[in-house]
Amino acid sequence: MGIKSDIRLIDDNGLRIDGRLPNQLRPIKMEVGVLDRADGSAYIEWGGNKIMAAVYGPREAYPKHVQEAEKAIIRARYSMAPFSVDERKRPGPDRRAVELSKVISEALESVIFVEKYPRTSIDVYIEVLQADAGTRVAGITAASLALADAGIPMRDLIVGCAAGKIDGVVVLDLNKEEDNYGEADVPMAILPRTREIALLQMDGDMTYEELTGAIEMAMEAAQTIHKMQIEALKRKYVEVE
Amino acid sequence: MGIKSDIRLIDDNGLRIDGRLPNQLRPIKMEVGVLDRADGSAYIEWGGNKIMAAVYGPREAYPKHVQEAEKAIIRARYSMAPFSVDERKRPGPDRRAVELSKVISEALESVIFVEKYPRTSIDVYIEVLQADAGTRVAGITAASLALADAGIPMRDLIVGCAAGKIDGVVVLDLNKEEDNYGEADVPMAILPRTREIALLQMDGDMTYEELTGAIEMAMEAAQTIHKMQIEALKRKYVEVE
Amino acid sequence: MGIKSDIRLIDDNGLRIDGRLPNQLRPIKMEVGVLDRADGSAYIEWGGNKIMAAVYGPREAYPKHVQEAEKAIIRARYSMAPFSVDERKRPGPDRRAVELSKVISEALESVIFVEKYPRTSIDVYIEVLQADAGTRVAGITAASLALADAGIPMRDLIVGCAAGKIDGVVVLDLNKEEDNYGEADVPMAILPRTREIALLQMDGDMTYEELTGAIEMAMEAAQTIHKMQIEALKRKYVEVE
Amino acid sequence: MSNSKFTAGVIPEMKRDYIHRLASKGTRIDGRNFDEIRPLEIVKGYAKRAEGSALVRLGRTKVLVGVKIEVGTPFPDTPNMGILTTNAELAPLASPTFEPGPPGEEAIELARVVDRGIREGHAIDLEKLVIEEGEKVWIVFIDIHVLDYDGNLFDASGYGALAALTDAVVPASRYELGDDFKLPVLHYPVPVTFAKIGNWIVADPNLDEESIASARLTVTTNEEGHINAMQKGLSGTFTYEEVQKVINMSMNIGAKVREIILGDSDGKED
Amino acid sequence: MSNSKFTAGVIPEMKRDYIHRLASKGTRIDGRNFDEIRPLEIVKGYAKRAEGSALVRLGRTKVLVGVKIEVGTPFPDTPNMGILTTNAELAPLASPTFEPGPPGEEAIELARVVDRGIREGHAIDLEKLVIEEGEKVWIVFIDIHVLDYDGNLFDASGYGALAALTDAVVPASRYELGDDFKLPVLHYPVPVTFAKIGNWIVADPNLDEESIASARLTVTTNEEGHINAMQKGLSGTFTYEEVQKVINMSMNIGAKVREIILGDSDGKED
Amino acid sequence: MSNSKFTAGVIPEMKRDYIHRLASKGTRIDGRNFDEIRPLEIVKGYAKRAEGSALVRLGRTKVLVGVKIEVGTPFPDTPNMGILTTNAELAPLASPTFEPGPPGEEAIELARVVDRGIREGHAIDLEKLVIEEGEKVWIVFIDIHVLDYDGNLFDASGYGALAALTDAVVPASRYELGDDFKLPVLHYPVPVTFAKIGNWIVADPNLDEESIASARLTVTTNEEGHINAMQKGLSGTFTYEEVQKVINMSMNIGAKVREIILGDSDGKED
Repeated sequence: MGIKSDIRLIDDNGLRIDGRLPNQLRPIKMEVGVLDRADGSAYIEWGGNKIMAAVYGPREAYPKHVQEAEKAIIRARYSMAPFSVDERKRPGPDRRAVELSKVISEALESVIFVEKYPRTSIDVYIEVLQADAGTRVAGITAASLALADAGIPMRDLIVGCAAGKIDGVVVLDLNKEEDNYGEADVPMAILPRTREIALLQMDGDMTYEELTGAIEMAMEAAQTIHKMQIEALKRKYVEVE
Repeated sequence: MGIKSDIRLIDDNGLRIDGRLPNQLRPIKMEVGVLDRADGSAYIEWGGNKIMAAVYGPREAYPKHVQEAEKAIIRARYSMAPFSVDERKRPGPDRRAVELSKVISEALESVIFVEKYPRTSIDVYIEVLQADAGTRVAGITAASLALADAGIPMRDLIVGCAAGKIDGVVVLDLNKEEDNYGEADVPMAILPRTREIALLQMDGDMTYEELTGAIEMAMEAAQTIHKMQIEALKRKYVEVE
Repeated sequence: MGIKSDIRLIDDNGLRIDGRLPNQLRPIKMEVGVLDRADGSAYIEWGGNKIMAAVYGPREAYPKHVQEAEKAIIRARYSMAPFSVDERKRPGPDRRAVELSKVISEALESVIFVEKYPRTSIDVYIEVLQADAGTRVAGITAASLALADAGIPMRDLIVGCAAGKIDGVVVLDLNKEEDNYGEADVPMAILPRTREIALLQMDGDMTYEELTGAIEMAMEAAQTIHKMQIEALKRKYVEVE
Repeated sequence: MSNSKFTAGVIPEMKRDYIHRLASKGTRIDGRNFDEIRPLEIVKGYAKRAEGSALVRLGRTKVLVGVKIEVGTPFPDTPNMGILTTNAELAPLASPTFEPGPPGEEAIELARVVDRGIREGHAIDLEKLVIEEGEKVWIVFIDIHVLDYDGNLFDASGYGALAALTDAVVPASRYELGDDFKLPVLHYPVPVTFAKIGNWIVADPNLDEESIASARLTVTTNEEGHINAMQKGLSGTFTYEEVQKVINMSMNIGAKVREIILGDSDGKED
Repeated sequence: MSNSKFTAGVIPEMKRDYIHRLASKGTRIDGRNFDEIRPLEIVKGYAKRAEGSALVRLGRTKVLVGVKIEVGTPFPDTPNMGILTTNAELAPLASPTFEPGPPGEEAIELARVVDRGIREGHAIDLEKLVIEEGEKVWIVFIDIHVLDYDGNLFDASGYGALAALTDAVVPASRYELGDDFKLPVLHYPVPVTFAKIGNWIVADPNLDEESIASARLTVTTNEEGHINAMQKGLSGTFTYEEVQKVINMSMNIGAKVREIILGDSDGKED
Repeated sequence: MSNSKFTAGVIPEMKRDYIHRLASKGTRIDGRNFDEIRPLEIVKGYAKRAEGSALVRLGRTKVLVGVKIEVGTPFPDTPNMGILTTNAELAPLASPTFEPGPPGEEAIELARVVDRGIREGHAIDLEKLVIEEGEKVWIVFIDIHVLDYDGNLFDASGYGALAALTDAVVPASRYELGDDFKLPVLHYPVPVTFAKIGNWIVADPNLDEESIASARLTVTTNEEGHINAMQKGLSGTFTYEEVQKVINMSMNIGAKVREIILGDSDGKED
């Protein structure tokens, strides 16, 4: 966060540079079952993000020494295409991708009935094809749909959403400029039914009131995003069945 | 191919810069059984190329997961010594070496009775000690002898040979300058008895007539090279036995 | 060795730049059992060196293919912290560390009754936290204590010590300046009881007389260092038991 | 999704027999003629942060190719030329057999065969990509991202690479080097790949066909009917007559594909 | 040494029950209160070849953090700022479960969480670390070296990093760039980590507690009571109320820890 | 080829007994005396694209060493010296036990021991390899390529390295830096390696002897009889008297080897 600049991120009318209100999401479009080879897949467009998620498994975990006797292991892999960002990203996971893959894996595990599939892996691949800010939460939202598409039993459809602070104001769902020049970002993953928090990161500078305000804002928005997920699943399965 | 230059590669008499006719091979020298530890080995000098090939196997394939239940796997590894070229090559396989190793492995497999040795590997190591152009086809020719020396049953002695185009003329067996400044190169591997084509690559710019002319030229020359292979094997085994 | 310079390493009174006599050791401080998780551990301060050693094992050797049916394998790993030297060292073993790890492993194996623990590994980790010269011999001395602390049966407490040549004089235990600007270094590891030599390296320029003089000097000093080892073990075990 | 996948390794003997039986009747598992490629759809401009891009659907195979263009130093032996570099990632989301990690030999061969076609076919006018001779040139990165693998990655990737190049704009203004300009494209080399199945040769093999093929041959030809690159693969062999036939077919098919690549709508997504 | 180690993986069910039973009585396996951290001891200046360093003992967890400062080139997008880079090594001497080799995901997460606190909390005044704008700046390397692992590396490493920075001197004279000067430290961000065990939340979990925890939350706060970084881990979840509580506790505990870090003796070893 | 190979690992107990029995009678498995090395043959100038090279046959061990010389930047602490760098590859064609991949600890030790002899023995006059002080110097790459492994790589490689250096020409004209000139060689350090077998010590162990040796000692001496490098290996030990004896023998053998290296025909292949 926080490259210093003179850029005003909120105008005199309280609107953001892309015209949104503080608690307004960017446009989101979801589609389920977009890939043929994967056991489950989904595609999401969220603002300027274009992300594909695919699920393979449950399948025998390989190499064998990673198998767990009592449960499936969840292995999410977050990856950015080299051309998904302005400056070409070298192929292969960087340290940021390794960290995100880890926290996304842990967040997804919170909803999956892993004890049903001992010695297996459930592999979740999140490919960022075009990146705006908020790729990890958009990726989780798509991964959740891909898991459902693969028929993995889950106790809830997990939702990703971020809030943050720009020009001193708590706002929902930062875009790229807001992420670059803003003051704080709070990416979250939420179980919409129980409102449990499965992923929570934060960087920047916030008071207690700002931070809890941001968390509440993201939790509200998660309900909206959850409805879109349900709609996307219906579109797929009502058409098919 | 194709660094532009004013260099004339064919003179007024139709001769090439090393004095060869268009369909003439460079001098070739082969020797079988040059290494002590390998199960089979051969050495080839072909123009300015000096290449050693060694074969180990059939031996239990390792690691186990690469084993195939029905056949031996053929693993050729093409490698250039750091000092084999003008500008020192960093040790370890580069992308070109990985590709060449793959197509050479596939070409060699075409003649080996792999189904005789399930669960084994036959490892073929091709070490370029001094490089002129045409290392891959010289390497295949040597590898073929090393396989024979190792007693691996084969349906033919595979032969490598290249043709190409320089100064608009289809020629056999490009040397280094011709490769650098010429217009096309067509490396091939041929089964001399049946005239089957086991390896075929091409890069440059050729018409249909030029390309088929080059392929025919290389196929003819393969018969000549094959005779040298037989001679080299006789020298080894007549002397020994 | 041997950056040329005008630095005088021995003054008119025959004293070295840190005031030592030619055959005098730097101050040495040892402590046994300094880590909680390791099976055995030791800490050594030797001149400006601060080094920690830890031992894990005998434990089942992993991966399985490294196991030996008749004996334990000894795997020492010598490692320098990035901040242990003036110019930050990139994390991960460099070629020097790989070589030292190998010769230290071999030296330690000479005193361990490896045949008692087939199929196991005994892993010895030597971490240089602050480096002066002589880290490998200080590391071996600490590793030896850590092995004893772990209860590994040994036929002797191996001791590391170096000698060398500076300003034409054979001296004991070179410090950093002496190592940089001196003429030769002879790191050794010695079995104090039998005076066997388990590690011996040398680099620089020495006559036969100088070299044998240096070896003798280090062998004598090893007896002194051995006494300190015994004291350190007593401090630990007398206090505890 | 994906109920009954007829994948490689699953009852291959039965599949082989079935495909051979179809071939003996002159047809293929998906009803195509031997020299017929699968439906080809190309969406240019799909990835907006790329300087050029194309999403290719060749049957059920999906490949996204992105082109990035940056400033760099030329190679010492070609001071007056820009740089082309091609990379392929077999992303593990595209197939159960693709594994995460650095590119293996399949990905490297794929990238190099696509690169060879583009480079030897002089698709890009590299001499127009010099900013300051010997000092500063444009580097063109072609990144092939496989999304769904149902066979014949060579062609899908080759089409995507050429389409993305024709879509690409050199971002000169971002580097304060004048106005942006279309990447100068000189030629339109197009690969066509054939598989040998029994004694039959089929164009654009799908995954089922690939899994039982004995040999593979890719021929890249340009709009003048010249051949720029070839790559034979797998452990089977071709006769000389088969090679002649394949080259001829590659020119015919290549010409049709070239029209699709060049004629496709620009920057619109389906 | 180390007679009865109650390590992770050993009879975990029994351990889980035991720790839960204690928690239901309001206490912990080592007798602490839920919001009580283990004894914390910090020795600054431990590693003399480092520009700054601190040896941290948090209970039986031991971490040595060293700071090296060198001259380098700034990033193109921040020509007027020095560079901060943080690295963690889980040295295999610290635990039977740590293996030699390049940093795994645990080490990378550790380094990044510590880095995030230092960076977002503006611990270092990076703008004071410019030698020549756009050309030459100071690079600050924070290297976390774990020596003995008994749980909660985030906090031990974060405390060590902050302490080592307050200990650090920029070695300008070595580079003939004037006199050495204290590394300019602006703020004092301090992480506090909590584990969720059953329905209880405990601060500064030790290894036994970590091994049975369902979720983990680290909150980094500064001397003004602002929050600079958070990281939730493990596959369990938190309620919103739990998060609020954790943030509050992190401020209280963080304030006490900050005093220990700042008040500690300088350059003396125990 | 290679009918009955008496390789490492095959019936080692029998082999050990046999070699010990021979040693007790004062002889060795190939009939040599304890202080006798195998037939040594050196072909300089073997690899024509190298600036210098030598093919060494030491018994049935074959090593090819190539020297490449390029222009580069000196190290900051030695602005007025060229750079020497030594690398060894245990090519998998040389032995069934060598595997492809980055150099392992054996290859690294081999390269470093050869390097130490050349460097500490001042074989190359690095001060004559400066083109522009602090800016441009010659880098000498010694690449050791093992072709056939029948024991004692240290000596075969060390002889090859010294021979290749004496064969080497600095390619100044290629860089437009004046006329080519012979690489300036100052001294002739030569390693000799001994193995301890039972209580006997033998020079130049072959593979069979290596496989049952308890300890190994390499001593590099120069033409003045000075010692420049030593390396002890394996898990056995030496007494002080044994070390003295080994050093003495290494000087005698080294002197003879030096004659072979320097006297060998130049640039002609056998």
